[in-house]
Amino acid sequence: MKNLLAAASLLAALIGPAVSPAAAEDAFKIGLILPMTGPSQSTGKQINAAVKLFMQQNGDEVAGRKVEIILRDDAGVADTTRRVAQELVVKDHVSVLAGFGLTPLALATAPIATQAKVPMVVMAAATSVITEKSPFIVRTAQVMPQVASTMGTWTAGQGIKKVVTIVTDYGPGIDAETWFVKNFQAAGGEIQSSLRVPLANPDFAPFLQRVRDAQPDAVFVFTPSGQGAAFIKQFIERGLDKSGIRLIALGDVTDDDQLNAMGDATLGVVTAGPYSAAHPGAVNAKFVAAFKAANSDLRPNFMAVFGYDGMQAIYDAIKKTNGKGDGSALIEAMKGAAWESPRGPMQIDAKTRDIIQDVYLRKVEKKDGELYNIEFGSVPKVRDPAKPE
Amino acid sequence: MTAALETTNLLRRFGGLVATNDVSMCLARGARHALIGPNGAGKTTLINLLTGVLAPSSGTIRLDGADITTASRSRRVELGLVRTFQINQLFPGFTPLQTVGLAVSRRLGLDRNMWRRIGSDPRVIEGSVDVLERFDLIDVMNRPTATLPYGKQRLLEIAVAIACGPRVLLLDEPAAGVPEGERGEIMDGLAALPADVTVLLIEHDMDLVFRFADRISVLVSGALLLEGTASEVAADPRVRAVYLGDASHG
Amino acid sequence: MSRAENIALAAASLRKVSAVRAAEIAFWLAALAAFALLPDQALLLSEVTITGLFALSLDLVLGYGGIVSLGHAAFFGAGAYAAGLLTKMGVTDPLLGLALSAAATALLGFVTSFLVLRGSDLTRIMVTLAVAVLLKEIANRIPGITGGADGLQGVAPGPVLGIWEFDIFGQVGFGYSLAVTFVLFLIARRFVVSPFGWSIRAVKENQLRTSAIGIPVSRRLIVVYTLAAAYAGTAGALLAQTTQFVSLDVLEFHRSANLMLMLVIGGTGYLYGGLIGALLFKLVQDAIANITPEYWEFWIGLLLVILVLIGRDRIEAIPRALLRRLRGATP
Amino acid sequence: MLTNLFDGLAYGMLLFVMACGLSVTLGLMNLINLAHGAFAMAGGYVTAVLVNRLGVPFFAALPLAFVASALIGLVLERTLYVHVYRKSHLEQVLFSIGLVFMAMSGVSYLVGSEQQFIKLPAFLANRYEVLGVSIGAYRLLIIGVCGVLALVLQLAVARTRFGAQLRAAVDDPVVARGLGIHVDLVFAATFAVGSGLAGLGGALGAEILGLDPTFPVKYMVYFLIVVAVGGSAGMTGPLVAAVLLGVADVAGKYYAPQFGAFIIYALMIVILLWRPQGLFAKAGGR
Repeated sequence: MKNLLAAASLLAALIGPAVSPAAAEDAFKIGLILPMTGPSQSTGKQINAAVKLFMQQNGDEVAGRKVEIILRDDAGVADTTRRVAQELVVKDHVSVLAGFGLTPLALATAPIATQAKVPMVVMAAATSVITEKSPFIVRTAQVMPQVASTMGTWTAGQGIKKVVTIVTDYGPGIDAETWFVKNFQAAGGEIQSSLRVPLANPDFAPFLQRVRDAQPDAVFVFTPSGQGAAFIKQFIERGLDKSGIRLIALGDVTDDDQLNAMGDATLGVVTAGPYSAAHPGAVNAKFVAAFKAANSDLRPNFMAVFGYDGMQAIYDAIKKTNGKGDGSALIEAMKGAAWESPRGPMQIDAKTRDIIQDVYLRKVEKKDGELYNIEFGSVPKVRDPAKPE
Repeated sequence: MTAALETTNLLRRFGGLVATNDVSMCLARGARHALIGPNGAGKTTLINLLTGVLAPSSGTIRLDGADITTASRSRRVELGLVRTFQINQLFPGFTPLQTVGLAVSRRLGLDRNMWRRIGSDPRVIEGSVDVLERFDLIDVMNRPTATLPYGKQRLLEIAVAIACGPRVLLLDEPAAGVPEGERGEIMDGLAALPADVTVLLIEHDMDLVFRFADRISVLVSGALLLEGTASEVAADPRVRAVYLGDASHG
Repeated sequence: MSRAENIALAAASLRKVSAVRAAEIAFWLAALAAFALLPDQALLLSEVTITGLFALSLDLVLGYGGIVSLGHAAFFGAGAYAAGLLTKMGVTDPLLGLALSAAATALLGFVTSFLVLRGSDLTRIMVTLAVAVLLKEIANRIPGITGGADGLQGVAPGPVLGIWEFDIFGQVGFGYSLAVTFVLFLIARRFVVSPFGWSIRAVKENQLRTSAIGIPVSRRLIVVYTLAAAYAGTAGALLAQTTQFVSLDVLEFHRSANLMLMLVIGGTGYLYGGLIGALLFKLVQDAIANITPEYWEFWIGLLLVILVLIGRDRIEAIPRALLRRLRGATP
Repeated sequence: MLTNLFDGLAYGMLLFVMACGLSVTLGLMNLINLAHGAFAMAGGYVTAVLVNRLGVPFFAALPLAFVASALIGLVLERTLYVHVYRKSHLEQVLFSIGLVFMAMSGVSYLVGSEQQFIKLPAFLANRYEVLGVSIGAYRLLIIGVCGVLALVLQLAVARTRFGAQLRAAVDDPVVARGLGIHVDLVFAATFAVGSGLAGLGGALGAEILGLDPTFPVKYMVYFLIVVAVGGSAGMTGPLVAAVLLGVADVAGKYYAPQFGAFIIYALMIVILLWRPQGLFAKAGGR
């Protein structure tokens, strides 16, 4: 025991200098913080793959600066995200923080962005409130109210009168419920009940049984990507489709990443979402092909595009500031930026720094023997309805 | 003069089974009293009743005249009713000094102190050394208990009880499992018990019982068969029949 | 030997138990040196320190009281939320916030201690785990107070002692955490070598004997569980104050489980185990995760397996042998 | 109402098949094996790869999942676990969590971190209405398979020679060894069968519970609940506990969705306070 003590103190004294970073070079460093392990790891992996692809396609030099990505894992734990962000800022002197797989992770880090005046590009977390927490936050992901409200309005327009909502019981789920209900009711719909499923939930059966008992015209669902499949399968298994209940959802549920594996049960499910791998157009075709080629045929999902666009925003800002801009200049450069993304036209709101994008209505269909979310309608330039104009 | 330990019509049922049946015993102060009985006679249940592990179905227990029938286990120890165990119950990671020291601290009411360091009170040290010397454990007082020979551990079992400052001591088969060669140590240890401590010895070893006890109670099927001096008990035909006869077989 | 000699001997060997060893002084000097010389590592070391204090609290319960808990995050989380909410209610003085949070978690510890008095290791593991899960569910259900799944924001403690503001480099946070941990460590160290502390060790060694010498076992366990809860709560409060944020994962199962790993790696029952385990675990994890952010778990897992298979004794023998050789080389 | 009971029964049966091995290893070898869920995950992934990539029929893949997990269990038992039986519970925790970490990372590296779905034969998606109870074919299959397994296990432990040796080894390994029972062999065989059953459970459960690299951690707590509440004596305890847990969980979420997660944990605390050794404890158990 005594020697373990001595050894530990020795180690403590030695390890510091050993892992100290080399002096900062003149590279433009981007601290990419993602959940690479833990329950949200597939989000992290999609974004990381997209970031790599972007660098490969666009080179690692912009406006004379070499761009360097420092990838760190936070396992989806907020205090780790915050600590890692702080370290990236004070030790590695990164110019931009990016990533942020979940809402609390982004919220925990927001004060760091403000304090250090380092732009923070949110590539996944979708709760509306995030961008209001620091003037240095920019979002290239999606905003839950943006998608959910679009869905609410559309649903009411389809002659659907009675709906039961089922959402996962966490920030984005509650956002989705709130905004779907708000727009659906405003358009004259009736909500029979709103169910919330615990995040760590092994079985949807009891919730679906309640839906069956309520016999609504449609059930609206939001679950984080990964849980959607289990939901849809049990929906079918319970025969809810045959009893005339329509299934409508947000894009997360029919995640491109998993759609094929989810099987034919998903055919006909209608969702609203910002991106489909089947989105028409050359930009997306090129993106999907390159992504698949680089990742052993893995299909990119919406997270990948969010990460890809995040890099676009950063690269554009570097160019605009000639590689010399500080944090404030970079943020200024990102405000109002617009480009053609694989998902279609998109823009950063100059005022709210949040995303303005087209929201698509899609239906799962078979194309070339594979399942895709096929777009059949869209609402252009949707802002976050939770933020004042 | 009040008795040191007295039970009146002590009764304990387990469901329909009567494990202790109407036991009334009386131990005078300083007595060397033995309790014998064949296996399953209810000796363990009786000890558990006396020490508060079990509650009696009816009857009373008095210690120096005070009713302790419903007192908690630790309260009984505080009042001076202490026991040893048939199977060693020691602190394997403690040394004999630490073990006895803790018991002495408890006796002196210092065990609730969260700030003094152990060993800083001379009364604890002196008290511990007294006990360790008395039971010939002083040479091994700084060895972890788990490493001591069995006979020494058996002695420590008694020493801890004495360190608690008992007025009445219940010895549960102190010689159980002690190899022949270390038996003398146990006998010496028993002989070294303070004279003013009342002892109730539960034992199988008749040799030990007859050498140690001046009065003997015989328990059969939960009830007292008879009580008397060693020679009276030895001479009683009923005892020979149910117990001694039994013992000579096995 | 004479009685006087025996008494002197006995006194000396009892005093040795609580004597301060050179290695301990070296350990804390190294911690101080780390504070002074490694400003770069302040953030990580601050996290290590807080986790170390948290592990020390588990050591009180497990290493001394013998209660296996896989839900110790309940107290850590409660302390974190208490401290966070206090600053929002206007109690911005960090030390006052710490004291109040500790008191609140002590109360929680006292109440829940009655659940862990009996049962096997597995029973206690499950009961403690369930308490933590229930607390997390409660925190999730009252977003109006805790911020729910989004986390508690706007935690803004004032300067420490009215002088030092928490900075982005984590220097003040580290110094503050280290100082608090050191003081609490001293108290714990004194506590475990007191007669009361020994009676708690006795409970772990043998409950039956402990009650047979007249020590009330349940009451001792209640006290140590309550004290440990206060320590864990303080650690949680430190985290809330230094990171100025509280999220639901302070109550998460993996926090309790990792804590157990760290404590067992460092060794139980001598107070330093938690601190050393936290240091080793976090540093190794951080180092490996920086190299391979995706697959660090594999290597940590491998290290754990190897550690157990080889046995800690044999691993500890290596630095011992090295030290011996060093001493031999420079007599 | 009855539908919920049915769903809960299916869920509980599934938990039983996955957790019974854990219960036996704890009772028999006094081993706390937190990596038990990793064997269930192995079974799930073996099935997913066999069915989805190699086109093996689902019903042929199930026994293969059992065999594969049992083999992995056997190999690990002989090479690694055999060294930790005599170590303390805490070191066993350390060791088995280490294995869990390696398994999660390994699967994520080899197969990827996304959810896996096993392509099931179409008829398993059928649904029958019987006396007002709505019964899903897949859940019926689960109840059938797991029910038969539970029965076979019960009989195997109670009636066969191996079962007798197993019970003897649980009661007192030293005496059992003295009686000429190859305790090591009994250990290895039991461990392998327990792992195999977990694997089979993982394969069957992937459809309902999902399957991704975090599976062992997500469900470990549920397995532990089954073992703690059931007690480690025989097969009856875990079976009753698993079904109770399944039904309570499903019914709780149906009738009181706002308290969904509270119910099982609160129930567990109450049961464990009432019977600290579990519902069916070994007489004088530890």
